[in-house]
Amino acid sequence: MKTLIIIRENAHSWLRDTFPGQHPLLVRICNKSFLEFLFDFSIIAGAREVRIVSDGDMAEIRDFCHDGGRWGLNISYATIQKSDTITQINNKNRRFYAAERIIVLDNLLFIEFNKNESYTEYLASSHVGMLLSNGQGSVYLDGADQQSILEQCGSSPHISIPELGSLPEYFRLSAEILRQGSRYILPGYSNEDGCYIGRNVVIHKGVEIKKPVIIGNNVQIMPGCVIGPEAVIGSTVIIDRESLVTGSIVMHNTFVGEQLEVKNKIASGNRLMDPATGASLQLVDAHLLSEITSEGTVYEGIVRRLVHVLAALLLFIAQLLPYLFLRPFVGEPVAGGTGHEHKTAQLFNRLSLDRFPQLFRVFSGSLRLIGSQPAVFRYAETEEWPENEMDARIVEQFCTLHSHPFGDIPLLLKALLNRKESKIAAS
Amino acid sequence: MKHAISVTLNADIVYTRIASQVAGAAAEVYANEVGITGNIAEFCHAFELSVSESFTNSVRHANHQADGDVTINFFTDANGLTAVVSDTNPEFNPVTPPPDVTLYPEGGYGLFIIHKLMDSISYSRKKDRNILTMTKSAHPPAI
Amino acid sequence: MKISSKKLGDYTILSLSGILNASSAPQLKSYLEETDFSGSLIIDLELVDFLDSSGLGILVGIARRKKAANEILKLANLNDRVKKVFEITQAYTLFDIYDEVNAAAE
Amino acid sequence: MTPVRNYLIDTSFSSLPVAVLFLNGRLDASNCSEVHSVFSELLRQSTSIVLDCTELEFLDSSGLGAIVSSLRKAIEAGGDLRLSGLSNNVALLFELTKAQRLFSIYNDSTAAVASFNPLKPE
Repeated sequence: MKTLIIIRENAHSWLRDTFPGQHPLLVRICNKSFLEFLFDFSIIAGAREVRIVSDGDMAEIRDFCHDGGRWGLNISYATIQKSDTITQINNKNRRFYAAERIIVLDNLLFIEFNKNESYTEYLASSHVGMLLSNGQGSVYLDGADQQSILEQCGSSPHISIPELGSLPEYFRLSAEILRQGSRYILPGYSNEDGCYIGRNVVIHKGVEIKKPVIIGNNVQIMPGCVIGPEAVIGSTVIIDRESLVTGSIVMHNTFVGEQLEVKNKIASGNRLMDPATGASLQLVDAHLLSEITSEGTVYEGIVRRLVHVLAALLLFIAQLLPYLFLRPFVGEPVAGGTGHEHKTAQLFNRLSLDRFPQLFRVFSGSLRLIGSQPAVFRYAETEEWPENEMDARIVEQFCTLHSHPFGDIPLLLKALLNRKESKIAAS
Repeated sequence: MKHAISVTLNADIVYTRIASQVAGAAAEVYANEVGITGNIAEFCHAFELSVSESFTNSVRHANHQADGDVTINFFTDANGLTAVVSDTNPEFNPVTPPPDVTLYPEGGYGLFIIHKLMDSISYSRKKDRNILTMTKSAHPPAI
Repeated sequence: MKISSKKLGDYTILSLSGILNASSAPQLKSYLEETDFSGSLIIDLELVDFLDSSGLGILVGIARRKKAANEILKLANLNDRVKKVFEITQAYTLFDIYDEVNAAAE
Repeated sequence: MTPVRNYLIDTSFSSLPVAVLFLNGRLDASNCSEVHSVFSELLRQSTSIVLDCTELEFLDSSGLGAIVSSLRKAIEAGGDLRLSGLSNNVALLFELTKAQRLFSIYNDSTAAVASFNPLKPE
């Protein structure tokens, strides 16, 4: 038994519009790409050999699947023409067919199946020809018509093609897959029914998780949040404090702000979509909803160091004289000095001269000028509102994930400004 | 592969095979030594084909130069394996528009193939030599 | 590079083997000009283990002539390395590519 | 392009004057201060105000802040600020920030104005 997956390039345009920049079959539903669900079905049907044919560019698919080793499959690829009929596709892939029974998944995004049922006999003994179709995608059997020794087996296992041609249908199917989680192989560790948690997931205290819920990898759920029921949280996601995500999908690389309510919505990067009304909003307010850009590359590390050394140099020159002038008047930086020195010490700190000695460590490369702890200036100091260490860590988490080398300069100026207005206790 | 490898060939189309074989071998040694992610055969093929295209490109533009030569240097660094192809031809523009296959073009694929197979390409001109630097990283960023 | 051709039903099978690159491309080009390849043609690339842009250019030239003459052209037996060149240049859209020669000749 | 087009005092529906303020185009950080000034001046003439948002195409959190602070001013003045004609996109922001709980929202301005009429049963 083998599986042939036919990808038609111009199909599923609604998916390309909703999630631009991604091949439709690599879009995730319930944190798993459509293609991987098709692989699961193939494995359950006993077909380890898979060939993917397309009339379009498959570079993205090839980079994602390689030879299929990751799923214990043997994947090969071939190209077809837009006008090819099933027989032509059969002819073009004759070596792959090689007198085997072939399950052909033509222009399909998803098959509803149940991993606890057995499909091998059913598919092996059914006759060649159309098995299922919903007008857009279809499942049919091809290749050798096995004069099976098995008679037509008893009851046929559950298998169907859901309607999937719009965002509301995607949204409904996602909720359904999550509800029937036990039928599928959902990613993540599942110690109890209806709850699937990925790797490196931090769920802070006071968070309420209401099943069914699926959470991806590298996720932070801040204190006081309520997640679920029926919440799909993608990978590399931060849900900030006291926010509610219910009946919704938060796609990967998304930051959801504080005290917000994501109800029956899809949040993807800085876009919020309402499947019911089709409304879609591109949020400009990063503190509400924004995209988490991936970790900087080696290149960024080098540039960041360069930017920091240069900024430290400028700061060094600017602070040298005031530091030399004021330093003698300021005793050991003891908090709560009295009278005259107090005023000088306060001025000393407000000009951030207390940080002056640390500039040398920036030059030596052992300390960043600005960044999350440890650094001469902490990202947390660029905001006025953090009262405690937890708040500070959230700001730093947000800044680290969103920072790029040149972004550090405005942040540095903000930190200096905040300290000048001494909005922050001279810590 | 600790040291750089350097090959100098006459700008003669017959040597295209040598250029590509050396590149393929260098890639194979590097791939096995460093343990790249992804398929080694694909990595070597990418290198073999890219260097071959670059060499052919240099020979084609050498046209009437009697003693034209093409030098290929290989070295490795944090970014991966790099091939530097240099020749004595006049300046050329390494950025070519992608071939429009609907017109059934018979040429214009060479540099485009290099852009597709290599992770980074840069062109420079030094002491009236064209320098084309191509790098393929050992661990391309996963999707 | 070795080139040979034979008839299979109403198809001509052109078999290539060895390296099809800038160096060997002219040899194939002149062979094609000297021989009459009208009618349905299948090019068997099973034994071609290296194809570069020049080789591809010649095959695309054949495809253009076949399309102009409204004749059938099919390619068969492409290994992964040869397939890769067709894919990254999108040239696959110009060809009917088959796993095997006899399936192409059906 | 000022976000506030014009406003009119509509007294036909009820004994006390209801002001209808039209928002149009974009209301964001760059022009939300205009809403503050227009609104406080309007408040002197009527404390029952309807904000007609049918022409409002884009709203960001500063714009939303301006609307919420206008509500606070209206309530402090013993009146109310009601919204009408929110597009689906703009409604998304209200739902996300739970701001929709602060306002009574009507489909069109006539319904919103009518809602101020004490004679009409709620």
